[in-house]
Amino acid sequence: MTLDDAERIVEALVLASPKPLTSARAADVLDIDPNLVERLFERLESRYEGRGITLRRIAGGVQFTTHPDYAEWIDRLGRQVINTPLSPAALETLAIIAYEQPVTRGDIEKIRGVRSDSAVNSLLERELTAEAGRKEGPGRPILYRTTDQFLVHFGLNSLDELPQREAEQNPLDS
Amino acid sequence: MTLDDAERIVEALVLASPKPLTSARAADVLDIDPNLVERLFERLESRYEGRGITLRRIAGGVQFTTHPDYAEWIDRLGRQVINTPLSPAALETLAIIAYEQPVTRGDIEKIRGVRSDSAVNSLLERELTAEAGRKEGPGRPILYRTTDQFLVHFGLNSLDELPQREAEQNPLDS
Amino acid sequence: MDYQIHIDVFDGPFDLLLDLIDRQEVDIWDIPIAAIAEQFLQYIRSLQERDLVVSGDFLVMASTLLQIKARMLLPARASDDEENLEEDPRDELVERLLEYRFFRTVSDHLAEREEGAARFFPPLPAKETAIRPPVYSNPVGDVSPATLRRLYETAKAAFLDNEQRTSDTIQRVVSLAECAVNIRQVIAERGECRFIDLLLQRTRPYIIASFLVVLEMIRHGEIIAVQHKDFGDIFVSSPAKGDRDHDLGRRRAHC
Repeated sequence: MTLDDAERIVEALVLASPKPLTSARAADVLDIDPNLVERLFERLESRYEGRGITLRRIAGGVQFTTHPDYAEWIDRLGRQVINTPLSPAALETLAIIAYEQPVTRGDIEKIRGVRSDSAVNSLLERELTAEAGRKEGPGRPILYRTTDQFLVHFGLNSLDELPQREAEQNPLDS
Repeated sequence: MTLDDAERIVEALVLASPKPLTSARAADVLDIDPNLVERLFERLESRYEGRGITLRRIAGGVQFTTHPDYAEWIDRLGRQVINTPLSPAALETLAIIAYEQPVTRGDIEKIRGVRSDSAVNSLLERELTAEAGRKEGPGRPILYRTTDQFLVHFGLNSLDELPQREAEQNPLDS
Repeated sequence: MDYQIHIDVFDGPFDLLLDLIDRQEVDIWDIPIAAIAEQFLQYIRSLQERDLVVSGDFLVMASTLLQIKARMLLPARASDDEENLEEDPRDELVERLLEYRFFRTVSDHLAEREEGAARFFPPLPAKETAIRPPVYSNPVGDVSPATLRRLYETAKAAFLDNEQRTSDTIQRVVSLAECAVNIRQVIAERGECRFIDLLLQRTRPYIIASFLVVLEMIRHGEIIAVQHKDFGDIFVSSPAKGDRDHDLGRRRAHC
């Protein structure tokens, strides 16, 4: 592997990393010396000098961000209003969170019988749902709750105003 | 604003856009001709040639992604796999929706010869399919179509890139 | 010809049918329908012998094949009108098969594309770049809190149902004799009740078993069953009680 190869791999890793990429992490993936990774970071930094994208040092690692000079252009893009209504899957997920909160992704998936990652994500994105700490126990999974935004959209003053759920009946009791 | 300036702004916009950036959208933000944006896309494309990052044409727009040559390295990064492959049943159902859209569940089942509820549900869940209104007629069944996420998931720029459908003739008829 | 079928898992009847045709290496426009129908039935039988569930779709296809076979045995009707050519009874099936085969080709193509596309990694949207999150205009549209409740109740009910169904797989086979004992006891105690109330467990095997027992008991005149409207509840009672309580003219369950 040449230095150029390594630089390109690091470039790809930075873009794909879910968190700012530390030199330790990159060194681990590439199985090279962390100091060498630092040198590669520097090379990338100068490569992106004067571009619309910049390599930013943050939280002990690096990530690509847009150059601050172009912030106002990004603002214009950011004002994009998205009109797509929630998918039926997301709406069902929201209903479950509303009545079962605080609730974990696993619990939601158990009730719905399907993976609910994208449904939960789209609720988080639209700020109808937020994290509410972690559940004690194995894996300490994240708990979810509804937000103030949720109340606003449904015209509710508080969660108490949600329609009462039917008393759960044991079908064998009837 | 020079062409170089415009290129850098577009570069920043592509990175910042939550969805693939179309030339129409970029032209709107920059208040320039969409054809000029196309030229800027091409300039960026060649600028990133041979790098770890690539400008990918997808779903009628462009986005930055890692170069496919480095996929194995990204895998090592342990990024959460979001795109688990679809089941054969889901793929078959999706193929039918792609060509017959807008199409009802009943039509899909007629072609496949089997119940397709769970296949359709998993496609809705992953936002590869969305509802597209209701069909006039008895029961007013829900119609389904493919989404932009469908194009992204399969690396398609548009539906035209799918294989052509040829009518097969009965040789005994001629 | 003796034909050995492997117990492959087929996605549906068309899947199986195409496989049989491919193995025979015959022209899709000239399917030897008698042979194919026989192999199709053999496959279903082999499933049944292994106590595997045969979905209704396969049974429908089997009957279609037999129907076509029967129609092909009939002598072609002499037509007065020369232009009115007798249609080949296989045509409709072949057209559906070809359509299905096309989509199967496409789904193979999609699977390949999926694999290729999975090698491109876009940055994750959650990452803290200069990205401004988009504004969503009223994401809930005209959905009311009441709708929300309905969605929740439906999901929850399906879940409870499902949970019981999953536990079936590890339970033993339901005994018809036990069902009969239970049903006689409930009828004796209560005189009349809904079919659904006869169920000790709301699991699919138990429901089917109870239904079979009810049919058998009706045949023997032990009980009668009445359904007042389509898809409505089925009321089961002892004959004496039933005659008193139900007007004549109400729909009787036929069996």
